[in-house]
Amino acid sequence: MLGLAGESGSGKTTLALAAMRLLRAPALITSGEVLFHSRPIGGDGPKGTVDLLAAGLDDLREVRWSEIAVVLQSALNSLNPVTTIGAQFDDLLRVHRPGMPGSERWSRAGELLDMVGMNADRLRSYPHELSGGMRQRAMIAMALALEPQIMILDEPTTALDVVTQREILEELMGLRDRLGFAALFITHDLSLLVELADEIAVMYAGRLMERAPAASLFHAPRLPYTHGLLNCFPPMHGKRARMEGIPGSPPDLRDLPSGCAFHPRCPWALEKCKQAIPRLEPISGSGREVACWLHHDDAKVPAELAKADPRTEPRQRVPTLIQVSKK
Amino acid sequence: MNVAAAPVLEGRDLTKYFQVRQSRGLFARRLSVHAVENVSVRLEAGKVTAVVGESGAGKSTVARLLARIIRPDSGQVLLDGRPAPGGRPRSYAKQVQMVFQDPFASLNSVHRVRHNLVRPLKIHHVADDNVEGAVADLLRRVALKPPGHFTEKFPHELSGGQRQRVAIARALAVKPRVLIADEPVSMLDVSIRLGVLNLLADLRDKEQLAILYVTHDIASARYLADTVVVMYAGQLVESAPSVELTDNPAHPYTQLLLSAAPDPDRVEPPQLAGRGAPPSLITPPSGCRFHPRCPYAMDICKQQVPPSFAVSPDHIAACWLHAKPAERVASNNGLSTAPVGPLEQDTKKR
Amino acid sequence: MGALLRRLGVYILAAWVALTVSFLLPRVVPGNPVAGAVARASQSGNCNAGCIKAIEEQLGFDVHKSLWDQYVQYLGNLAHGDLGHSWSENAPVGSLILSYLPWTLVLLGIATTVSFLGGSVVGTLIAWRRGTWADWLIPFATFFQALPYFFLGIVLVLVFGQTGTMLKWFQSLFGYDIYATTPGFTVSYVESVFGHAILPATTVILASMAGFILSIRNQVITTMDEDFVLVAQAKGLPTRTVIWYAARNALLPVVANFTIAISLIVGGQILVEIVFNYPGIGFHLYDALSKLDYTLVQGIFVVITLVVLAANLLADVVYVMLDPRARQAA
Amino acid sequence: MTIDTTTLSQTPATGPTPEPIFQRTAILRLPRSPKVIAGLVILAVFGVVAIIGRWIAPYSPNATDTQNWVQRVLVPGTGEGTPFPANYYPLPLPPSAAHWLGTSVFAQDVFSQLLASTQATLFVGLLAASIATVLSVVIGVSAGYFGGGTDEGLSLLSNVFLAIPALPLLIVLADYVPRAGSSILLVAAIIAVTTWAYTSRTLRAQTLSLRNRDFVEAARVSGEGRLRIILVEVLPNLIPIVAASFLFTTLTAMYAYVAIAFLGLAGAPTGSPAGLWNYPAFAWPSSAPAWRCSTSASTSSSIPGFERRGFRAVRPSRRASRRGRHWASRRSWAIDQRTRHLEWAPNRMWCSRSTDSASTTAMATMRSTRSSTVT
Repeated sequence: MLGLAGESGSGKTTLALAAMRLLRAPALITSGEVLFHSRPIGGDGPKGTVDLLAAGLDDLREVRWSEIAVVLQSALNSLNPVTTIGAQFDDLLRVHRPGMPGSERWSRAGELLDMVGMNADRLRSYPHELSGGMRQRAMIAMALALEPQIMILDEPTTALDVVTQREILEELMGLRDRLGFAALFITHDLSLLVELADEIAVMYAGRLMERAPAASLFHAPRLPYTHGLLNCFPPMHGKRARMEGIPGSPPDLRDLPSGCAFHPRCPWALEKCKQAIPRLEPISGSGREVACWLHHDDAKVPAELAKADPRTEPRQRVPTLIQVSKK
Repeated sequence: MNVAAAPVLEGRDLTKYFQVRQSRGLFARRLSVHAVENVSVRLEAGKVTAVVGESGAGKSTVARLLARIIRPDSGQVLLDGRPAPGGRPRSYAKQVQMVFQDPFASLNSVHRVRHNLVRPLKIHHVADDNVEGAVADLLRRVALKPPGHFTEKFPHELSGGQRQRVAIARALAVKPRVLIADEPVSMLDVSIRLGVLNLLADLRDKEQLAILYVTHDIASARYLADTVVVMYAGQLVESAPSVELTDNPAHPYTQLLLSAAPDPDRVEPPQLAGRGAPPSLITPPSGCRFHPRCPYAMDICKQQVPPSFAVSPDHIAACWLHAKPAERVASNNGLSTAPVGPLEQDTKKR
Repeated sequence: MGALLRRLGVYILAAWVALTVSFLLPRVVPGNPVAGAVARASQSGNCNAGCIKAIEEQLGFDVHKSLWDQYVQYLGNLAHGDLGHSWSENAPVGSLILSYLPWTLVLLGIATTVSFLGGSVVGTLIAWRRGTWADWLIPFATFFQALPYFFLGIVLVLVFGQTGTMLKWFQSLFGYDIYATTPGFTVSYVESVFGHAILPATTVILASMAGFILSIRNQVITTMDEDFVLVAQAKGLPTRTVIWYAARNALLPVVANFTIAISLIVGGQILVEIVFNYPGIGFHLYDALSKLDYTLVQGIFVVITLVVLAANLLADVVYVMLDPRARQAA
Repeated sequence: MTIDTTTLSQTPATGPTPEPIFQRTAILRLPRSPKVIAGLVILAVFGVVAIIGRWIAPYSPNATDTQNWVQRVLVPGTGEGTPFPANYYPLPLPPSAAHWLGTSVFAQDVFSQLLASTQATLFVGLLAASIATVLSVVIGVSAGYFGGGTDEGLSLLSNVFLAIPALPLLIVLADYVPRAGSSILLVAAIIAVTTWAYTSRTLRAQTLSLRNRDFVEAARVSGEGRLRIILVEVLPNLIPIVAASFLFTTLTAMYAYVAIAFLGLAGAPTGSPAGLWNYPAFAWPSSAPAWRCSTSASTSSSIPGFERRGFRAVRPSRRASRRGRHWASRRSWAIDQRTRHLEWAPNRMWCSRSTDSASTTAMATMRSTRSSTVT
């Protein structure tokens, strides 16, 4: 599971929607490609790589949902308010599983609801008759309907209460272990992400700034912004101490600062940071990437950003399924 | 510190039912939502009291009751030990001020920052001789510097954090002694939340304000508050000094909340201490409202509302598990074998 | 049922207000219709006390009764379907209106249905194909929307009507050919009725459809920004399913605001009927006005109001059927 | 699963600051789209015409050109070979250098009538809109702000007025109220009574949402008085809606005025006897259809354009654009003046409200035929 963290307006959702080519006018994807590396199906070897941005509409429609499904923040808005949950499952299955008879579609939908801990009777419910948690479960069940390889979870639990959030996350983790899909989990809550994700990518002002295994990122952030962001979540244990967060406020995206967008809020900003945009580059030998001039060339890295990586078992690398890159 | 300080503002046994109509029309049934029942809160000068709970727990209703935006159905609001006057006279407004959740909604977008700050000054005749100076001073106090840069701005020209600071400045304008902050940071970006929380902490320390901090985020309550009060389904379930509460939660609901909260330091995956959703407030469960979700529920929990038991000095929990066996026997015909064990074990594990 | 009952209550109250207004107006304003009728009667000879009394009775004005008694009698008569007597047609207003009503209802029903359905389809398509050639339809829709019904009617008569001066394609006078056919279930009569309805119906459809097109287009565009449409696309559903998702939700507010639309269409149709001398209720309202036949005017006003209220109620029922949320509340 | 360097060249629309409800600058700084400019220019032209029209008119609007008055045309269906005595109507003149838009059947100069009547139409529209706006603000804001029983009562009132079809009510009111034909104030008041309800409902909904906004509560917490909250905190937020509604009510009112004038119930805008302008204006079928279409098109497209852009911050109701149509209508009566002759006799036979015997006869024909067949 890859976590994508960042504040509101940092481009997390835009990136996810862009990856599925769902952005609305006037948004425009000006460059780049989204490479979808399909997993071999039935052991027939790789199915090949599709550039979703270049793919035709029919190809795209085929990939959508059957391979990549999304769960958005507000399930109430994601579900069609005027039809039942069951009918929405039905629409989905009818399109992607043309051979499936109606009764089977219905029982499959019931199965899916069961999988997320909901009663199959709920198929007859309208979205407004369900609680927030239930709707989100239904949405997750719908996302699983075609056994996609990738699930994009865009703040799926932000609107819910902590307990419901935790229940749904547990459910999701269990399903991921059972079904083996890859997940992109988007949230502003870095503290939650550290718990959940294998790997975390941090975005700021529309750019990817740091990418590292979750534990490394949490215990030894390399990026000043990540360091500051971690400092924004008061701990649940230990002595209370004053924390400072990050000074200033997120930049206006219509008027980004020159150079590194974070430099006005960065305590360690160099002269260079004001002029040039740092590229996301690997830090030698650590398997992580960071876009910060402090880690380039011979700049002196502040002690806070140079903590040793925690010793963890090297996690098994998940095969790359989707790759977003700039051309 | 004066340990037994008299509270500046106190809510005693506050109860509020909201009447809702099930549907519109001739035959609409009027139902009452048991929003808040028998909640007592004490706000002391120089202290932050946090109210924590899920949505619908009645946190905001308590805040509004204390701000006297709404009237309690029963119970009293005491200001300096005296019952607050009826209505909402200006004398009360001068003592108790409120900061709202959404800084985008709490500042009138047609008025400049100056108007928002000048109005309370004028209404309460604070600094009649030097209004401009007072406005600048307020902005400085909430760290909006230089003040001249902000007075002529419209709210939409400010960032979320700046707006919330203006809202706090407006509340401070009348030099109140009590500040009621209803989820003041939940709408703000993560990176600026701490700044606003630190501002509240400074106000508490430097100006000896009594602050009520309403939040759903137990971590921030632990960070900011001196005392934390946990609410569930309209009732107060636990109250303790903040560190004590998070380190040794006594009520199963508090434990559930803590087990669900994000915690990056956690080594093992969390075990949720209970499941399910909060009950309907129109037909709340009998006895302890948490009993349908409680892993330790006993028979008595279904029958009787638990009173508050002292777990330790300053730490109370409304849970039968903390009743001394005698009390439980007395009140429940000998059902005395309830397990106290799991709770204690659980508490020690942390 | 609550919501529907509530709406029904509003409509009953509205009907009562309309009845009362039409009762009170001729009685409280000076220069009442009796005086006018007496004056008319005097032209053809002396109108003595008996004659005045007869006129008063005929018009339902009894100056010797209290206003309240008259009101009770008026409501009582209405309850029996007695709308009074029309002096100009020398017939009961009720039966007169019954003979006018089919013309109006059929024209109105067809025009409203066609313009609503057509407007929905076209509006949705324009919204969906935003940024393409379909945008060129918008100025046309705005243009037709900006035309008052009667003016559009006049232009259509001028260009296409047989009483016009240019193409002379369609009948543009009366509801059927009053010289050549007699009403009855004959082919020629039905043909004639159909032919005569083309231009008036086109007028009402064109003028009202533009409004539907624009409002539905705006709604669909708003709805398309909703998450569930985005998710429908993400689901890889075929485009027409996605459009249907958006359109069905977009229709809801339009149906909810049908009250205003229907009021505009009915108002417009009255004028259109006048332009075409179409023998519906609108034309006769004008006719009665010009002949100072107040009883008939009152009766027609009451009936039009009831028709509109019934249409509103129908729209409410449709709304409740379309929106499960309203169904629950209803 | 990796994510490489990614550039989002297009900034997402959701910035940290959401759209404000009301930007003061939005009203001062008018958008500069060609549509808006065209709309404003047309508006200005009408404004000027309304003010000075009466004085720049080449003729008195009621003066008849006696030279043409004598020309007569036989009314079809009368005279020899018919059961009716011959009837004639005067021949209107086509546009000429002397009469730019031709003459009416009474040989009156249509252009002068147009110039003179613009003022009355615009005045009635503005007056009716002012009355309706005051009504709707008082009723809508009170209903929304006070809630409870006040709201129930006032909402019911506006819902009732909304449900009663406006035009028939207007017709009945205009018909019964004496002197409605001659008193502009009365006409305006009657129109206002039938048009206030929609705005009132919009304002109520908006006030209701404003009342529950935190800033109103914050004002209450600071000890602000109720009247001051309504006037200083709530009302300024409603100004865009009130302004937009005022514009649209003006349009509706002019449409209504034109409609009842068309029916001969409101008197001629020129102040000439009631029903006069029901008469066919001039007979010249091919007259300037191009001009007609171009002006109608420009008006109808530019005014809604103005409304859409100028009041974007208000998020005009869906009905707003629908209401935009009525703007063109005030013009259209002038067009109507010029075209009504074209279907004059048979379709407009009822212009017999005054003494024209030709139409009376024709109507008698019609009625006799109809009464035997329909009733």
